[in-house]
Amino acid sequence: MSEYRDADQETAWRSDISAGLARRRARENRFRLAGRSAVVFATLMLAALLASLFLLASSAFVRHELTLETRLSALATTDGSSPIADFTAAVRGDITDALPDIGDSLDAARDLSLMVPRLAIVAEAERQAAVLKTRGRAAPVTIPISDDIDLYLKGRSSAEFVREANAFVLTPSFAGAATLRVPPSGAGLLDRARAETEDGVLTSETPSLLFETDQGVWKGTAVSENNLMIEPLLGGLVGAPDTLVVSGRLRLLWTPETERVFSDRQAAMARWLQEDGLIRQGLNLRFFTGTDSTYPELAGILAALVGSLLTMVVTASLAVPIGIMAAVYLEEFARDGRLTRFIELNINNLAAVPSIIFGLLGVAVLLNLADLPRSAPLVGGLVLALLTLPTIIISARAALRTVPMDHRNAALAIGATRVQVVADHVLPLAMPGILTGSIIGLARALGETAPLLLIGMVAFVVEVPSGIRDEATTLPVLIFNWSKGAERAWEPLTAAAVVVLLALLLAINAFAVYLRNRLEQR
Amino acid sequence: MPDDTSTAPGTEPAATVSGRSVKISCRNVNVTYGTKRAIYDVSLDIPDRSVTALIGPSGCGKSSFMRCLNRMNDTIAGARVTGEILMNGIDVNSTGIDPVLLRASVGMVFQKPNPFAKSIFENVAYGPRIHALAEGKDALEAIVQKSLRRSGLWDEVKDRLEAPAASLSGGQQQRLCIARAIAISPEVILMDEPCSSLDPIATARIEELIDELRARYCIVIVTHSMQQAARVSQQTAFFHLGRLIEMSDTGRIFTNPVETQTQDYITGRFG
Amino acid sequence: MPDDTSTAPGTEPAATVSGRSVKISCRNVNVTYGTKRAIYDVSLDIPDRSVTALIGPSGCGKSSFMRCLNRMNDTIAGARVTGEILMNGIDVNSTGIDPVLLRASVGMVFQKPNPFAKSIFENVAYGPRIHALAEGKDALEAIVQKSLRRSGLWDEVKDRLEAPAASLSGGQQQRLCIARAIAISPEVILMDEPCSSLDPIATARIEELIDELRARYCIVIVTHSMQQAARVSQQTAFFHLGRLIEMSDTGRIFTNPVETQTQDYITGRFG
Amino acid sequence: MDKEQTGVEWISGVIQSLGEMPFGWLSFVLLSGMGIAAFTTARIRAFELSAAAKRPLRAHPNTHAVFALLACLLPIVAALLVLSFVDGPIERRALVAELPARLSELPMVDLDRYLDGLDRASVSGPGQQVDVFDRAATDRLLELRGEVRAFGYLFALLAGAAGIFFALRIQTVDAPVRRYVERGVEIILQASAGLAVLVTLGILASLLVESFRFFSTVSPISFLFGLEWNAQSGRSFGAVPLFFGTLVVAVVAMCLAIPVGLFSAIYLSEYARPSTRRLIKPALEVLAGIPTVVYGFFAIVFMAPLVQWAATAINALPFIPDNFLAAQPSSALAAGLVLGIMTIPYISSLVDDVLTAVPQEYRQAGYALGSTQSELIRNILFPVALPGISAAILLAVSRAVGETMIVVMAAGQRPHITADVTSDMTTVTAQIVSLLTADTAFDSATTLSAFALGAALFATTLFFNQAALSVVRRMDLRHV
Amino acid sequence: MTEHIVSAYTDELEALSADILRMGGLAEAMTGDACEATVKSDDTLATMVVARDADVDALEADIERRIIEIIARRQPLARDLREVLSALKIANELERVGDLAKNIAKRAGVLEGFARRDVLKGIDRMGRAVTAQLSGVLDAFRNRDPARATKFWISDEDVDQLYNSYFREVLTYMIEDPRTIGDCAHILFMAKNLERIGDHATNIAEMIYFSVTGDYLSADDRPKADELPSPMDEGTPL
Amino acid sequence: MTEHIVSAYTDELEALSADILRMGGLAEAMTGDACEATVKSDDTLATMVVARDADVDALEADIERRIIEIIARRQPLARDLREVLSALKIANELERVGDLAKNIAKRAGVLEGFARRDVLKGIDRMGRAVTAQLSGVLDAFRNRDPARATKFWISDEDVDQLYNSYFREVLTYMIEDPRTIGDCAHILFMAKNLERIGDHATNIAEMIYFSVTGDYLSADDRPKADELPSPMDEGTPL
Repeated sequence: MSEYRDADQETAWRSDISAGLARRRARENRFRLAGRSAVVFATLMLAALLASLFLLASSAFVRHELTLETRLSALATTDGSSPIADFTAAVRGDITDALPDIGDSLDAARDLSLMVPRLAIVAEAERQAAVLKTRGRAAPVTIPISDDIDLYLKGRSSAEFVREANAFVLTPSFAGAATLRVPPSGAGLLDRARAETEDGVLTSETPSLLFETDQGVWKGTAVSENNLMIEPLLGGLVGAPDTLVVSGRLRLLWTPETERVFSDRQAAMARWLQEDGLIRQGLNLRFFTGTDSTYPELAGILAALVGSLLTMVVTASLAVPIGIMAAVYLEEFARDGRLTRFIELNINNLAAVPSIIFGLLGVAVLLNLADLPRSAPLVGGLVLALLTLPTIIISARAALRTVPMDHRNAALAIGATRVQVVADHVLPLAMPGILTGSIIGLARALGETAPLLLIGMVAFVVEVPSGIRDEATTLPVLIFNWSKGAERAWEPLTAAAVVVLLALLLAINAFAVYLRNRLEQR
Repeated sequence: MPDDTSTAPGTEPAATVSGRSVKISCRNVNVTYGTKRAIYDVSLDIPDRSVTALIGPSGCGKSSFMRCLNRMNDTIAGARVTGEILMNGIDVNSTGIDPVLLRASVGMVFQKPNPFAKSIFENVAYGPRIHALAEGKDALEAIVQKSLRRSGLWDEVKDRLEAPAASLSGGQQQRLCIARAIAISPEVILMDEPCSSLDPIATARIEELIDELRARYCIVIVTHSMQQAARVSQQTAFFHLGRLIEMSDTGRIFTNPVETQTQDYITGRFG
Repeated sequence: MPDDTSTAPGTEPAATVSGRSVKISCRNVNVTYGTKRAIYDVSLDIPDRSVTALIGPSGCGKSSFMRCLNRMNDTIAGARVTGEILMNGIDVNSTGIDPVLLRASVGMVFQKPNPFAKSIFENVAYGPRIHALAEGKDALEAIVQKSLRRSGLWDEVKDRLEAPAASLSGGQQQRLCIARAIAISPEVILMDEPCSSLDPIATARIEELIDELRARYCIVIVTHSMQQAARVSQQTAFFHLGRLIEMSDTGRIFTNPVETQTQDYITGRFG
Repeated sequence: MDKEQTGVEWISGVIQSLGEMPFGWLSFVLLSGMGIAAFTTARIRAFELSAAAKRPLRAHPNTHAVFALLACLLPIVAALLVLSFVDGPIERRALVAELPARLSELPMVDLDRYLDGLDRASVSGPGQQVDVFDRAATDRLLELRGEVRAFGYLFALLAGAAGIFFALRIQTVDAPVRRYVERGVEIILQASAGLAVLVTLGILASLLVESFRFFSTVSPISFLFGLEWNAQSGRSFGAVPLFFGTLVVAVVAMCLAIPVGLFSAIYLSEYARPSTRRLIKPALEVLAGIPTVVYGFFAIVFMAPLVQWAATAINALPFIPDNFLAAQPSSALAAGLVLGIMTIPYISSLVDDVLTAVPQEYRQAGYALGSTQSELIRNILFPVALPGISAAILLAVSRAVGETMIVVMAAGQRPHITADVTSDMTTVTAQIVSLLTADTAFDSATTLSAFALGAALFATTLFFNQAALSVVRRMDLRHV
Repeated sequence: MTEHIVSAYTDELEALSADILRMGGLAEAMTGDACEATVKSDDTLATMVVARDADVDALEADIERRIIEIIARRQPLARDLREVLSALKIANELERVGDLAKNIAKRAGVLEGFARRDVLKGIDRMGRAVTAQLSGVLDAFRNRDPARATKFWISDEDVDQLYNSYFREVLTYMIEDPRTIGDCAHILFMAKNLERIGDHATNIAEMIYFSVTGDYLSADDRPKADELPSPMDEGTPL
Repeated sequence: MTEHIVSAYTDELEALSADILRMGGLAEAMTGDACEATVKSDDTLATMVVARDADVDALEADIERRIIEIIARRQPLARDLREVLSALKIANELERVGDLAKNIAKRAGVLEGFARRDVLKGIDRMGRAVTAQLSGVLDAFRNRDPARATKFWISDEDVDQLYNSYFREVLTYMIEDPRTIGDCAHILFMAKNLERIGDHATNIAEMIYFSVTGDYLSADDRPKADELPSPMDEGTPL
């Protein structure tokens, strides 16, 4: 040391340190880089999660609806017996009328009826009846179309390529079939389709080519370099003997018919109706006002939302006061004894017990022992209350602990009782923290799923629950259920439900932050 | 060669100390925390209307002893106090004494200024309010004003009584704490190193205030600054390792103490 | 009537101060934290191998100023330092100076003893180790022993070098921190109120140590105890509201200061 | 006579409507009404006493009021609690006694189901019932409920009144009312804290009792060491494949979460500028606040296809056998990765807390000695924070092991042991869910096995939690 | 000078200063009275002067005790410290002045039977000069006026000159009338005492100067020392 | 007495004490030498004594400056404080002793032509007594010995007695031979100076006693004051 203090040694000492400095700086940079990459990765994952969910969900908030001027008479005249059947028939009739001749094949009828599910018409009929009853006149009829068609129209089912031209040369052959000479502008589409076929034969295993004119829709059966063999799908030419030049639209549906859930005819019908303005895109209000359904196009989240709300009311009204009181006891009153330590141990353990264990507790104690109703918000709320209780206690204790001892001492020294100390000084100061902790704990409970599955809240609930003993489900459970749905339309719907859930949580958390800032300002 | 102004441990209670009547009389006080003994057989008399300083090195038990006087040791788990502490002739540790009432007549000021997170007014008004000392708003305001005046803070805060106490400077906060303590008109004020977190100017202000207050109250101050004890007190008690080594008039303690230990401590010769 | 021993702000660098060569020469140093200005145009010369005390009321900027000397202000967000701080004639704020290297030659001791949560040995060995000052275990042990000896701690801890540093008393911890600082053989040691959390005995020990160390190092100490500055330093600089009011020999400052502000502060007449 | 009749009708009408009213609202009205009465009378009385004695009371008038409040409300709450527990059985017993034999002699299970139906109808309104008899029975149930409640509430009211009376008797100038209040409040708070113990006991009891019943049919050895799990069929209950699946998922998750979580915490707490920190930290908190079911969905729609695609791509590589990886649509890897992503913010926020809790003095000391930042972190902060970091990791492991929704949704359902993480696997938690959501009789071994799995899970997580708590406690000790 | 934050400290310093002035007044009066008693052969006055010395002594002891306590309790610094230490020394000087005055008074009693009263005029003259000096110095102390203090510090030369001439005068008397040798010896000592009281006043002036300015008055500051020829060479009366 | 934790403080106090002793030694030597120069009519020695007074003065100024700094910087308390303040006063006393010795030495030069050398024996006797007293007191200071200090405090009575008898003796000479009146006046003053040196030694002893014990020596502590009849009544030489 003192040797370093000598003048010449001092330079040696400095150079010692300087020599190592480059190496140390390099290590420093590597370390910092690792940290930065970790943060970037975590943020990327968050972005991926949110992006995939929002992309998926974006299509679920709008949907295609059929708007009809269906005869009011169908409803007005029938009263009592079976108005719905009549209404259904009337609706179907209106649709058929709007389309070119669909023929009378069974396939066509089935395609048509599947496009507008009966249940949707029933629901609309009920609505119409209700409107009629209250307002005395009917509202315009809007019926959601089948989820598969909806997805198709949203362009989510199949890649689709469209060429419009006015120089198609149509040469009728036998039985309504014809040969279509495609102008050069559409040749690319033909080539693309031809590449997917063997010998240019279009089957249900290959992409489909549809040709649309204002007369009807044809379906391609075989394709050559710039000719397309077509046969009528909807309507067609009535007794046109000669070659004629028509304007029309060539549509290439990339996904083969067998690999999609809607037929070429349905596609043609949907496009026709869309062209006519009967199928329009509208806001998917039913998603918010409807209850669960086996049909994605009819399914809504209202019942689950209300279920979540009721469950939360039960949870909050139990967990928050009890949690705060327990925290106050442990922080402010309990002497450091064996009992206190035991209670603390219990709470700390409970906080980390997997939520599903609480589900088991619910099953064994609340359902089987206490004989409470299955699937009810009461039980769900109770289970979630037990689940959040330790979290709330711990966060409340943390908040209480941030109140400096000084404040307690000051109040005690002035002759305040313990209750006064807590009520007048500690709680007011800790309240922002306690409330924030409680709200965040409740938000977590709101997103909780597993224990609710076990106590039967997974049930299929169509009725909006009206009390805490009614059958109900919650939003997360609904998401879980929907995520298992086989039909593709569930996916965006599930994503939309997730978005709603996240928005709800975000709102709650934002409220918590706002509350804390508000209270802390005071 | 102890003379009449110094109290040897274990003597009988005196009626006066240095010509002032005795406010608090302690006999054979022992304090243990769990298994650790903090105070051994301390007997001393604290006179009224004067400042008594308790000094000694860290861990000598001066704070522990002071906390006996308003039973703040009750709030510490495992603390046990034995011996007799007579205030106005009544043992503060007897079962009939409610510590809450005791603390209402023994104010305390702490090391770090610890005003409540309320307005200046509410800080001072809190004590009178919980003890129902004032009937009506006017009476309360009168008490607050008087306390703030006595603590020398009135002129500085009279225009912003509703401002939060935290907006005051450290020294002002400490004077607010003193105002808060005197608002419940205590007989005794305990101060636990009241200036240790303050700079010399704020310290001087507090010392000036203490000097003014001693006309009305019996003040006990714990300080680890000997200089402060010398400046502010009339009696000084020197503690070491949990025992009372010497108690005497401050002038005497700092110019001519009886015990070698005291002398060594005061002149910086310890250990 | 400033004489040759007192430095008026803004004068030219002097080669010596009170007969000692100048170690650190500051000219027009300004510090701002965010929008708050903490130091205004401070110029002073700090001599080698002596203790220079910086005193002044809370918030006068003495600590802020000291933190410029080893660029600890760099670690505070929003801090900006301008002006010239020459150590051995080189500006410490110039871009070529790596703060790591600077801090290796400017030790620092903090207000609260802050030994690492390691053993006593490891605490002292840490600095030499990261700077690769010792080759081999023996050399390291030699450095540790020498540092502990210099800090007067060796005899107290030599039998328990592996004990955690936290097992030491507050005063010992602070001396350990000093040992840790001198283990990397700094030229300057900065001390930021090193005794404010210690009792008078521990304080006296640290002061004794500082007095011994000044034979080898240039020591700068910030203290809000004027008495401590008087006891321990050879030069004293008085700061007020971010400005250097007066710097002079300690004896002169405390018996016959030039500036009225200094006199008022020292005699307890401020404000 | 007529008048009497109408009187009786009126009363029975009141009683009936009493039965229809929600329990909670009635209780609330009762409690608040009595509470206000107690509080105000006691307070007025206190002022009177003080005026009469011409000196202040020993306790504050408000304290007297609170004392009366407690004295009044506690008996009412107790009475209402008792009522809420006994009213159901009493009503039912009374109703069953009046039911015709075809119903009252039904087997217990069916009778209960029938009564449940009536119960539900009675709450939601009897109008919707089709069966006229049922409608009548529901009405009768409501009537009975009204009677029971009438008695119950009367009793509660009297109890409350007695409480007020008692409180007013106690009230004197020198009564140590404050001490009573303090004690009362403390007892209430203590009871709240005690609830946590009850919950633990409940968990332990339910798990142990049901597991015991399970182990009376299946030997614990074959459960713990059996290699085949086929609970749905009720044949084989070897849980090792489930344990294995759980382990694989947890390991995958931790491999991702520990380094990323740790380093992002270090970066955020030590390196990031305050502005960056203000941006990133809430983002991570968002990640932590997302419900697990959302992660599960994310695993289904994003991670599982990604893993499958990647596995297929690897399989397609030359010199790798075509079926080298299972490339299942749901896989342990996908579940594990998503679980890992979920755990990142958990670890990083815990570690961030621990690092921020390291006193600033260490940093100052480190810098003052000329450490670079990474030296400071690795040599000084890290050793101090190590117990906290270990605890964070242990808690994260415990969390990964106990996580349910992600694995239920994304890991698959096949209990098997394989080293191929791209194949589907099932875990303990996933099995519990699938066992208890299937429609099987509750007493079957299939259902009970869920509790045995639950017990195993509980024991595992308990172990990790205890380990975490003990390291944290060691850290506390070292710092003090 | 502004007040201390701790007003009790200011009070203590002011009380100290007041007591110094009181003591100074006493000493000054004693000096004057002693000379008067000598000149007028007033035995009663002389006895009173002797008695008053006890007061001065008590005052000095009290001041000294209080100064020690102030230093111990207030840790005075800078100007306060100089003031307190100066007070300590001034009190000491004044005590000696008191002693000397007492001595003069005692000798006044011895001289009662001395016939050549005209010889005593010198005592009167010196006494006036010395009390004037003393009173001026105390005035300087009261006003903390270093200039005034310097003035009276310089004027000590005059007293010395008075003393020297008076010494020679008395010697002449003695030689003229050896019977008066005993009494004249006393007169010599009285004159010497007065001269020493003047010296003490000078010392007090030095203290005042130091207390206020922090600097010492040195011989160079006494201009007359150079201007006037030394009033006596080696061997002249001292 | 154990050492201070801050060793520099102990060092400062010890250095102070050493310088007091050095000063004391100087003053004592000056006293002795002045008497010797008188008795032996040694002009050179007398000049040397006069010259050495400047050293004593310088030493006193230095000690005083250091004491102020010690009080300002170390805030001495209890025994340290008493010691420092005593040192201040002792230095002051010693400076006066030096002055008196210088005065004697100066007068020694005047007496060179004085014929009756036997008259000077008294000076020799008194000088021995006074230097013994001074040296004893300094010894007590060195050993912080209050008992020894008390002893030499009491022995001042002897010096006073010596002075009283010598005073009468010299008066007798003067009356016998009026030509010697001038010289004898000087001798009287010399004796008086020696007596005052004794007084200063007494004061130093008081300081030592106070510094060590914290108490003051009071007249009651001087046993002889009661045992012996007062050596002179009112009217005898003072």
